[in-house]
Amino acid sequence: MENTNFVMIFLNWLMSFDRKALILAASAIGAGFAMIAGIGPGIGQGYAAGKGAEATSINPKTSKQAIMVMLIGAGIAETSGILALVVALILLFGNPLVGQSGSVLVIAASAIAAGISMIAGVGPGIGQGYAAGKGTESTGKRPKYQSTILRTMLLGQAVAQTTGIYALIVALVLMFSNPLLKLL
Amino acid sequence: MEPITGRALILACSAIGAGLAMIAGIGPGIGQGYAAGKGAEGVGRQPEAQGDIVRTMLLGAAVAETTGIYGLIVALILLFANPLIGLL
Amino acid sequence: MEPITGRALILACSAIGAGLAMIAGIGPGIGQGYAAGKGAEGVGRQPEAQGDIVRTMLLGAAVAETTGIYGLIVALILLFANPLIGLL
Amino acid sequence: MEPITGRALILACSAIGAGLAMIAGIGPGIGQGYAAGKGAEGVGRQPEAQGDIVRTMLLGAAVAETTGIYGLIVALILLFANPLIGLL
Amino acid sequence: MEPITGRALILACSAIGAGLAMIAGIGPGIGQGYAAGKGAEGVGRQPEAQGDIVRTMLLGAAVAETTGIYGLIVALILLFANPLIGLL
Amino acid sequence: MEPITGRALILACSAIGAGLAMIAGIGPGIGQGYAAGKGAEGVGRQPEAQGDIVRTMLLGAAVAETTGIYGLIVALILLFANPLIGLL
Amino acid sequence: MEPITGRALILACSAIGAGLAMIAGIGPGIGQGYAAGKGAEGVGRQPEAQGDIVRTMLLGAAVAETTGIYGLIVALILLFANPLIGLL
Amino acid sequence: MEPITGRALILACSAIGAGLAMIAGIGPGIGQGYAAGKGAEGVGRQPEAQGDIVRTMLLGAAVAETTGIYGLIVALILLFANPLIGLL
Amino acid sequence: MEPITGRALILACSAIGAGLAMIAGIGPGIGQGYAAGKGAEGVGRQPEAQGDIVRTMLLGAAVAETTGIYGLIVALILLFANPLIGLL
Amino acid sequence: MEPITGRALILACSAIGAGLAMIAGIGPGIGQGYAAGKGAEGVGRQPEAQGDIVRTMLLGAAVAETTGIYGLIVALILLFANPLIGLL
Ligand code: NA
Ligand code: NA
Ligand code: NA
Ligand code: NA
Ligand code: NA
Ligand code: NA
Ligand code: NA
Ligand code: NA
Ligand code: NA
Ligand code: NA
Repeated sequence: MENTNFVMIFLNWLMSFDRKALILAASAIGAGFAMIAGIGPGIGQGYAAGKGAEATSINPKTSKQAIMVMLIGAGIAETSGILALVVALILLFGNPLVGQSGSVLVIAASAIAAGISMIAGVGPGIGQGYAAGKGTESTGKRPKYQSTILRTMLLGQAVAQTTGIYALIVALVLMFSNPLLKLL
Repeated sequence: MEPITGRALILACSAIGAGLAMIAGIGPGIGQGYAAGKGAEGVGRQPEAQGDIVRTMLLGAAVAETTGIYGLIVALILLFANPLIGLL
Repeated sequence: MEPITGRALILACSAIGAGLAMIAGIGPGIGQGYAAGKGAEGVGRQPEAQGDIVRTMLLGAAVAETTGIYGLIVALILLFANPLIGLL
Repeated sequence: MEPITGRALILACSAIGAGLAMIAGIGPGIGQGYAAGKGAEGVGRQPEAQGDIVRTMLLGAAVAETTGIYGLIVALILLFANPLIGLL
Repeated sequence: MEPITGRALILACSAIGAGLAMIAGIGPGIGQGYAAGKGAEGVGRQPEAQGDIVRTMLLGAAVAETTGIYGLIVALILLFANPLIGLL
Repeated sequence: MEPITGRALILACSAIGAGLAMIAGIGPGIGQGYAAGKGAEGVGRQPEAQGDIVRTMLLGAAVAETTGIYGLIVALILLFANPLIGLL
Repeated sequence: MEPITGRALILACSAIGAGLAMIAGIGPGIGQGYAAGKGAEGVGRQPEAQGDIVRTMLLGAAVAETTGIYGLIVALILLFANPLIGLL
Repeated sequence: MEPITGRALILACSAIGAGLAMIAGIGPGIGQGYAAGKGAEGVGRQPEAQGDIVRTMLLGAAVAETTGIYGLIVALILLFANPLIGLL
Repeated sequence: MEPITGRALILACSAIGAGLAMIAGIGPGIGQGYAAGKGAEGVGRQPEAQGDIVRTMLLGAAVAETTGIYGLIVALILLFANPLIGLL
Repeated sequence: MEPITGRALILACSAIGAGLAMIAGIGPGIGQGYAAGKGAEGVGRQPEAQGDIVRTMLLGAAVAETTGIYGLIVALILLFANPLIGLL
C-alpha cells in the first residue's frame, strides 16, 4: 500500500534532503524563472529601435531628437528586466529564505513562486517599448511637439508598469516577509 | 527528517499559485503600453486634442488594468487570507 | 508524523489551479489596451465623435473582459466554494 | 486518518486541469479587444454607420468567444460533474 | 481503504490532459477577434458590401474554429470516453 | 490490489502528451483568423474579386491547418493506437 | 506484480516529449495564415497577378512548414522508433 | 525485477528535453510565414521584380531557419548520440 | 543494481535544461523572418537599392541571432562539457 | 550505495534554472529582428542616409540585447560559479 502512494514517496524523498539544500535548489529554479521577464524589454526595445531607424530614414534632420526619445523610452522599458535580474541575484547571492525557520516545503516553494511572479514583467517590457517606439516615430515627424509627446509617453509607460510592480511586491513578500509561514 | 503536514503542502502550493496568478500582469503591461504609444502618437499629431486623447487613453488603460488586479487579489488572498487551510 | 490526506492534496492543487486560471487575464489586458489605444487615436482625429468612440470602446472592452472574469470565477470557486472536496 | 486515495488524486488533478482550461480565455480577450479597437475607430470615422459597425463587431466577438466558453465548460465539468471519478 | 491504482493515475492525468488540450482555444479566439475587427472596419467603409463582408468573415472564422474544436473533442474523449483505461 | 504498473504510467503520460499536442492548434487558429479578416477586408474593397479572394483565403487556410492536424493525429495515436505500450 | 521499470519511464516520458514537440506547430500555423491573408489581399488588388501571388505564397508557406515537420518527425521517432530504449 | 537506474532517468529526461528543444520551431514558422506574406504582396505589386523579391524572401527565410535547426540538432543529439550517458 | 545517483540526477536535469535553453530560438526565428519580409518588400519597391537593403537586413539579422546562439551554447555546455558534475 | 546529496539536488536544479533563464532570449530575437526589418526598409527609402539609419538600428538593438545578456549571465553563474553550493 505504502508503495503506491507516490505523492508521499516523492514528498518523503524531498524531505530526505538537507533543509538548506532544498531551499537553494528551489532558488536556482526561481532565478531561472525570473529571467524570463527579459522577453519583454527585448521585444519592446527592439520595436523602439526599428522605429528609431525608420524615423532616421524619414527625416534625418530630426533624428537626434527622435533617438533621444527612443533612448529615454527604451530605458524605462528596461525596468522589468532589471527588477527580474535583481530578484534572481537576491535568490542566488543573498538568499533571505535559507535562514528562515518554518516548513522547508513552504520556503522552497516560495523561492520558485517569487521567480514565477516576476514573469509578469514581460508585459510592461513589451508595452513600454511599444510606447517608446511610437514616441520616437512621432517626435521624428513633429519634433516641435517633443515635450508633449514625451510627457504622454512617460505617463502611459508609468501606467503600464503597475502590474510589473505588483509582481515585484509579491516576489519581495514571498522572499522577505512570507505570510505563509505564519499560517503554518 | 522534518515531517510534512497537509497544511504545509497547501501553503507551499499556495505560494506557487500566487506566483502563477501574477503572470496575468503580462496582459495589461502590453495593452496599456500600446495605448501609451497611440496616445503619444495622437498628441504629436493633434496637440490641440491632448486633453481628450490622454483622458481616453487613461480611461481605456484603467479598464485594461482590471485582470491584472484580479491576479493580484487572488495572490494576496492565497498569501494573506488563505481560505484553503480553513477547509482542511 | 501525520501523513498527507487526500483532502489536503486536493486543496493544495486547488491553489495551483486558481493561479493558473488567472493567467487568462493576459488576454483582456492586451485586448482592452489595444482598444484604449485605438480609442485615444480616434478621439484625437474626430473629437466631435468622442462620445460614440468611447462608448464603442467601452462596450467592446466589456465583451473582452468576460474570459478574464470566467478565470476569476473559477479561481474563487476553487478557493472559497471548493466543490472537489465534496466529491471526495 | 484517511491517506491519499486514487479518488483524491483524480480530484486534485481536476483542479489543475480546470485551471489550465481557463487559459484558453487569453484568446477571446485579445481578439475581442482588437475588435473593440477597430469598432471604436470605425465609429469615429463613419458615425453614420455606427449601427452596422457595432453589430458586426458584436457578431464577430460572439464567434470569438466560443473557445473561451469551451474552456469554461470543461473546467465546470471537472469541478461540478467530474466524470473521471465515475470511471474509477 | 483504496490505494492509488494505475487506473486512478491515468484518470488523474487525463484531467490535466483535458485542461491542456483546451489551451488550443487561444488561437481561434485571437484569430476570429481579428476577423471581427476587420469585418467591423469593412462594414463601416463599405456598408453596401455588408453581406459579402460578414459572410466572408464568418466563413473564415468557421475555418479558424477547427483546431479549437479538435482540442475540445480530445478533452471530451479524455473525460467521457477515455480509451486509455481500456488499454490498461 | 493493483499497484501502478509501467503500462499505467505510460498511458497516464500519454494523456498529458495528447493534451500538449493539441496546443499546436493555437497557430492555425490565429493564422486562419488573420486570413479571414484580410479576406473580409478584401471582399469589401473589391466585391467583383470575391471569388478569387475567398479561394486564395481558403487555399492558404488549408495550408495553415496542417500543423494543427499533425497535433491532432499525434494525440489520437497516443489515445487510440498507443505504440509505446507495444515497446514495453 | 510488475513494477515501473526504467524502460517504462523512458516510454512514458517519450509520450510527453512527443506532445511537446508538436507545439512547434504553432509557428507555421500563424505564419502561413498570415501569408494566406496577404495572398487573399493581393489577389483582390491585382487579380491579373493571381498566379504569381499564389505561387509565391505557397513557396513561402512550404518554407514555413519545415519546423512543424521537424516537430512531427521527432514525435514520430519517439513514438514508433524510440532510439532511447536502445540506449538503456 | 529491474528498478529505475540513473541511466534510465537520463534517457527519460532526454525524451522531454528533445520535445522542449523542438518548441524553438515556433519562431521560424511565424517569421518565414510573415516573409511569405510580404513576398506574395510584393510580387503582386511589382511583378517585374519577382525574381529579386523571391530571392530576398528565401535568403531571409534561410537565415530565419537556423534556430529551428539548432533545436532539431539538440533533439537528435539527445535521441541518437546522447552524450549525457557517457558522462555517467 | 545501480541506483539513481546524484550524478545521474544532474545529468537528467541537464537534458531538460538543454531543451529549455533552445526555446530561446523562437525569438530570432520570428525577428529574422520579419526582417526577411521587410527586405523582400523593400527590394520590390527599390530594386536599385537591393544591395543596401539586403546588407542591412543581414546585418540586423546577425544581431538578432545572438540570443539563439547563447541558448545553443548553454545547451551544448550542458550536454558536452557539463560543469555541474565537476562541482559535485 | 551513494544517496543523492543536497549538493547534487542544487546542481541538478541549477541545470534547469540555467535553461529557463535562456528563454529570455526570445525577446531580443524578436525585437532586434523588427529593428533589422525597419532598418532595411529605411535604407531602401533613403540610401543616402544609410549610415545614420544603420547606426540608429544598431544602437537600439544594443539596448534590446541587455535582457538576453542578463539571462546568459545568470545561466553562466549557475553553471560555472554556482553561489548556491557555497551557501550549503
Ligand atoms: Na498597469
Ligand atoms: Na480589464
Ligand atoms: Na469575452
Ligand atoms: Na470561436
Ligand atoms: Na482551423
Ligand atoms: Na501548415
Ligand atoms: Na521553416
Ligand atoms: Na536564424
Ligand atoms: Na541579439
Ligand atoms: Na534591454
